Amino acid sequence: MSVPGPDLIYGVAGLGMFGLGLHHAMTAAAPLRRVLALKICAIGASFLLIVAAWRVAPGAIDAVPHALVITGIVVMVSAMAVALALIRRIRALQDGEDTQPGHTQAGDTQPGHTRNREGRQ
Amino acid sequence: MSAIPIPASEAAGLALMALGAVFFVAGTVGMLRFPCAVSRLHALTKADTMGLGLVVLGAAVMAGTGGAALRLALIWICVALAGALGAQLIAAFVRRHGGQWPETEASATEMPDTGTPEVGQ
Amino acid sequence: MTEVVLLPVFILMTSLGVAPLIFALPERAAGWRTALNLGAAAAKVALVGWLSWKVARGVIYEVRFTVLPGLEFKLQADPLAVLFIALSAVLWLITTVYAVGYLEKGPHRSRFFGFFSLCVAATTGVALAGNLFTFLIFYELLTLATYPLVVHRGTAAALRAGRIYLIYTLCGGLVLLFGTLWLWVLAGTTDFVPRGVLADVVADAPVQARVLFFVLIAGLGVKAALFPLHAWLPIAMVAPAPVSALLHAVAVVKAGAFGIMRVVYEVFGIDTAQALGVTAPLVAVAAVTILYGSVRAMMEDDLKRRLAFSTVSQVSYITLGVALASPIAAIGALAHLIHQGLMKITMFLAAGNLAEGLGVKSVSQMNGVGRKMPGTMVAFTLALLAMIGLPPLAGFVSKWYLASGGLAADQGWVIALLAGSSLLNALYFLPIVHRAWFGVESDAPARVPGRPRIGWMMTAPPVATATLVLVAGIFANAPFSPLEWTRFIVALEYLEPQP
Amino acid sequence: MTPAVMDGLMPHLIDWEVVAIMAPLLGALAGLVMPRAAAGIGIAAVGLTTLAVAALSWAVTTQGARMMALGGWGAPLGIDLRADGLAVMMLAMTAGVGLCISLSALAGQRARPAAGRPGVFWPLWLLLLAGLNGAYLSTDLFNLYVMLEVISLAAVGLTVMGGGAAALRAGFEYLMASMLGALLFLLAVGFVYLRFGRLDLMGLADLVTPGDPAMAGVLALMLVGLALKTALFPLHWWLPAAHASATAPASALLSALVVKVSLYIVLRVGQYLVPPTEGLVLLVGLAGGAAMIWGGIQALRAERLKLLVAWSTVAQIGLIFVAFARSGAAGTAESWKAAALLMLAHAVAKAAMFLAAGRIKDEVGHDEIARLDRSPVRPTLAQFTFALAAISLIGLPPSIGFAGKWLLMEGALAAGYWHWVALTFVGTLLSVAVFSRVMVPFLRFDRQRGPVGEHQGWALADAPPLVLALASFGLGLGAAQILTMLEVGEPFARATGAVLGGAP
Amino acid sequence: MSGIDPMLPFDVALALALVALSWAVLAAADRFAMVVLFIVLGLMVALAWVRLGAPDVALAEAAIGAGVTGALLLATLRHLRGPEAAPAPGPVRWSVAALVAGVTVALGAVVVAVATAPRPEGLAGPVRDNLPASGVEHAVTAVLLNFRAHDTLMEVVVLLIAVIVVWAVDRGLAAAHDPAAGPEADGLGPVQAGYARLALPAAVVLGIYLLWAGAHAPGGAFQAGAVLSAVGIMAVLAGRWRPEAHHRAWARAVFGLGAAVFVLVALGVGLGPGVAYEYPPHLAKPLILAIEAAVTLSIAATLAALFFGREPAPVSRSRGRRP
Repeated sequence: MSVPGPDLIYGVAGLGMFGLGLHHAMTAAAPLRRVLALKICAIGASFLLIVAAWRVAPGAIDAVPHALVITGIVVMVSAMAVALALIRRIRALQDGEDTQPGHTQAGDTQPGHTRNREGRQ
Repeated sequence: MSAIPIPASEAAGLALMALGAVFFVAGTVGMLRFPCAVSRLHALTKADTMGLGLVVLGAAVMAGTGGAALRLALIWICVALAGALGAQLIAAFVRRHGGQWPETEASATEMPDTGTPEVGQ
Repeated sequence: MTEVVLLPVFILMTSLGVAPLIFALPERAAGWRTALNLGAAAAKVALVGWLSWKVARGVIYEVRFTVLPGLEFKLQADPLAVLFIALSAVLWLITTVYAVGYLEKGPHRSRFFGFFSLCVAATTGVALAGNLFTFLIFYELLTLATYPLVVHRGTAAALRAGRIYLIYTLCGGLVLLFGTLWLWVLAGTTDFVPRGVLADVVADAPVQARVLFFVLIAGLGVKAALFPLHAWLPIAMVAPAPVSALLHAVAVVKAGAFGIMRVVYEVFGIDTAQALGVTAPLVAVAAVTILYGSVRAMMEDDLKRRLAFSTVSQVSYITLGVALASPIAAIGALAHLIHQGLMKITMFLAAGNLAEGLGVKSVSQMNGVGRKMPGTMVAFTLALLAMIGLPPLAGFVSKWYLASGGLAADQGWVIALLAGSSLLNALYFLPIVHRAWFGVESDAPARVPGRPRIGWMMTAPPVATATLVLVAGIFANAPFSPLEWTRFIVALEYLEPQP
Repeated sequence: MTPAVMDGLMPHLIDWEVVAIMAPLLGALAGLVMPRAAAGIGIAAVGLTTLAVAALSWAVTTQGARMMALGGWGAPLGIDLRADGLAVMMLAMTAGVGLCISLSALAGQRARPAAGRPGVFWPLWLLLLAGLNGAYLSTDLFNLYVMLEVISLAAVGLTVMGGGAAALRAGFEYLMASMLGALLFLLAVGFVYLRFGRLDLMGLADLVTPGDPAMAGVLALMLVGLALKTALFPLHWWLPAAHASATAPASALLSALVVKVSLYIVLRVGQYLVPPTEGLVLLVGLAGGAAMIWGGIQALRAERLKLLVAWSTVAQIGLIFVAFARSGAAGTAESWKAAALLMLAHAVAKAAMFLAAGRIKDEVGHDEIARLDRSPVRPTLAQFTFALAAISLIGLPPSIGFAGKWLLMEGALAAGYWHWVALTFVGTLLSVAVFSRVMVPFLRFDRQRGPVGEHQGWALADAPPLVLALASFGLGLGAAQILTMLEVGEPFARATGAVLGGAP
Repeated sequence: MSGIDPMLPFDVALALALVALSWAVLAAADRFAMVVLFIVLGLMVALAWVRLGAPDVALAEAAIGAGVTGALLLATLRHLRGPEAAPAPGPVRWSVAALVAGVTVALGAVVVAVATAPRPEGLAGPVRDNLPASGVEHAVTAVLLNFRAHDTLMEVVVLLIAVIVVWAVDRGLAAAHDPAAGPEADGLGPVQAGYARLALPAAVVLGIYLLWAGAHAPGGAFQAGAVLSAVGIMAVLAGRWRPEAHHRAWARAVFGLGAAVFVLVALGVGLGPGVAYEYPPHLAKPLILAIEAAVTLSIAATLAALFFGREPAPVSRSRGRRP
């Protein structure tokens, strides 16, 4: 086995992160931990693409995987934002602090009349 | 390492960076060893900003061109500003929690009795 | 020559097309609904008359279009189909009249008549099917259309009976589906061809052909109420009278028998089946069913259950005739298809009248009903006597041909079987006749107050069918009589000179 | 851009593929900016998309498969949109079923504006439609990944739009599962790029050597990811809660359309990338069989109507995978057609069933199966639609579900795989039991409080589900034409050698 | 072996650090520690991207992966007090997780097999040849906005969906948990205000520079969008600007702006001789820059809106977003 180049090191590290993230994403109890596990999986998958870009030729790096990973990052942040919003909403419903189950305003037609209590600060 | 001739500017740059690294190490040791939260803040902000200044200087020397030096300086200023703001906010948080970094995670995020909203940073 | 004229489609549409209209009619539009129903029924009888006149001329109508690559939806009006359509069209007209009277002020009548005409459409489709694939489509549609009728009353008992009915008939349908699929994979086609299509397949895979035969017969046997698969028929008697009359005496049960006929004659071909040796077990099963049905009928006190068990045994006459593999027996079987229909529907309509008019549901309560409802009881008695096999009536004709067919196929014991079953028929039908006319009249008043008066719409149909039984028996040799028509069909199947 | 004007004149000149993707996108943007007019814009956009898809399918059926290189760059560098028989069928299915669901949603929202939340439903549904059309036309692996993400997030949005705690929890679980599936797919895309340096399916099909162990691993990873997204048996835990707790039009969209994308991609991967090995096909078939049985059992135990319908989706997905695996690895060249037909059948019938269930819930007020017969209100038309849809899902003739099951069993019998035929029968019997459980309260009239009214519960919103239910019978009779359309662009000719199949 | 690669120790150290940090994040007991470790992990990954020769990705990872995501996580932490209520998934989930993790580890072997396989030449060649015709000098921006423009459009659509869903979901949330409650109360107004006065204008300039530099150097719409969203978040946190209810219509317009411009340009060029997305050569650069500017604005507004989560409710003194 020749001396492992950076592509093999980071490739295996990426796969390790993917395995870790995958396992915790499915078995973690805390919703926040599952969301982070997913992001770690995404990072692991991105490693493969960036390593593929690097392997092409050390001089001329291939730009396509870079664009793909940037797209992946933006997609991941929007998915996480939705997940975190859901976590906040579920927790608020659980704690019963929230006063209405979420569909008080009929779409966006009439101006909101959210009867949420005045902020406690 | 084979003794390849290193140009003077690179040698000076490397020396400055080595010095900067020493300050970083000092800052980290300070953070680990100092007893209370506020003193750890000192170690971090002051030592690391100084260390970064030296590294930036070394990089500017190695880079040689004025434009690069200006950009590196800009980086240093931004980090310094952010460090200062961060330190102020963390110090205010610590002061509100009676001088000690709250142990349990629950108390860390829940509103202290003084009713002042805490901004997690 | 096959003339691609859409006559079969028109016949099918008279009931299939009318159903959605009836569904859409609001409940109170009774007038419209009755007009629509009777109009459709009359139109269908007229069209069938025209069709039989043309088919008698040798014209074969055919409509086909491909549903799946290599598979066609094919409607074909050959003489065998016309026989069955004629029966269902005439009896549908009569039963509609009866149903209108029977369900005078009941709930959900639009739904009832909608599914009623859907069911007749399915029966017509079963008759007109040109290949086993189309037959299967209408066979399943028949199940789905009859289920809401069986559970029409909506009571827990009706729904429980409906569930059993559905389990039996749907499983039968799925077994038939498997059989059709296997036939298609083996023979490459599911078409009904007078001499059968499986001659070459039987040659190279006799075992598979034999198993395929029994799978198909099992699938059809459920609806033909063969012995182990008949249990749903008595249970489904919980349905209203017109339903049990038309469906369980004519449509559903006859569809099964008709399917067996198609499989034996036009999928396997009678001589291939005989060569394969599958007809013998079929005869045995038919015989067992005949005896079993009669014995159970004797033990039943409830009138409709007794009639149901008698249907189980009577339908097996047809299967017996088909499986006896002799032209005369075949004539007997086909004739019995018609005659049994006429007789049985008279009995069920009469039983309906008794239940509605006098609240008489079991045989033991029938003392002296003859005087209370003379018209119905005359028709009822006539049908009973015909069923037993008294000479001038229709029952005797078909039994006579079945017996002589058995003799021709040197199956002597068939005569003994028929004689025995006639005796059994007598044993469970004559007490009814006796009680009705000579029974000591209990103090029950002539008309039970609160019971609706039995209008003409409920007494005329059984009388009409009873006269048909009489006519079919006496004028058996008339040009368009059922017997004559069956000779014409059998000639086609066997292509031998008239016996 | 005036696609409508030049509709019939020069179908081949207009890039209908681009219109099919961009029209719903523009509609969504307009709906977002003007929430009050969201419903009107929504219906117009869906209508326009249906028109574009109709023109596209006319062009493909008459002139054969169409390939379009976006930006003019060509396969390896740019992204190509290809419309062949399979893609066009899926597009037509999505457009047709989507139009009916939109009309039903419109009628529903007019009756109950608060629950329908038009301001959120229409933009999300149109973005979902853009994602679906994009996925069916795309031939690039990473583009498929991004389309899967668009569809997943929009679907989660539709799930949680209902607002209840159950909907939110189910939505979160759905999001986690579909993100995980997408990431497994992304990892597989990474491997493919690491191995071959290109991402376009058509190009990869020539580079891939069938026996390659690496590609077998990649295919396994993709299958696991896609199975998670389409809720194949062991990975189905998220589907019932998500589809049952969403609002009626949303759950119809989820169950009928969203689940199909991953199935479509499984077909494409099996066709272009690497033909599945015997073991993998058997595994997929067994998982499908287990899904049919487990889905059936759970549906029997479900108390609520929508939960029962959701569990029957799990069972039907299993059936579609059994159809794909029916005649072994060599037979997949023919089996995919049975799977495609069953997908169409399930989409049409399930959309009708969910809309009908929604109607019943609106009229009766609750959807607990046991107490359905207690209310005097009987939405007879919705119940009739539910029954028709059930007939197609069970697979009784002459529905298209029957045509699909016939193809499945015929191929299995011809290939001598009897176990798949037996499994299908068990599945059919289970679904008969499940749906007859719902029919009994419909036909029971001895326990309701008060007399049953005259034709109660009929409304305009009943029309779309009835049209869909009747369509599943019309399509059943026209199955031969659909199969010929699937042949256009012979999607599966290249993948596997011997074409097995008993069809003469 | 031409001697030990000088970067080998660094690579091994960084790879180990990454895996260790991932394990630490997933195993951390304390939610706050988990989030902080996650942000550190984000930065280390950005470092790894730089090492592997992907500056654009490093910028995006640091700005969006670590920055905005970290801010989102911290904003969510305020709601998650007390013990976890969610039940742990059942044994079935564990077995399935083991199975699926097994599939991934098995693919480790595939990586080794692939590593030793011949290196594919990838798409570096076609990108290099077509770069002059793409209208921009920087390869990544050319791929993002010209060669694979369809992907990028759909990516902007994903962001749009996210903000629609978040606004739909968060509608009912009480304003009490509004992270942007404003700093005056804890007496840090002047510090934050001072910082804001100094840093925000510089950050805006930096954002626009990033957008412009994208044409010929690492940078581009997404990185610039992230920086501008940070400016927006800081402006509202520091109380410099307060979004009101009537801003809602404007906000929706800006969210959709990026996708709308992209679609109209893609279809517009499609009307002409070429196919959709085929920018005429001489117009390529201005068109791409126009698209990038619109996309940057949309991303900035969307990411800031995602941070604050709820629509600016009209009644109470609640906070909204918008730079």
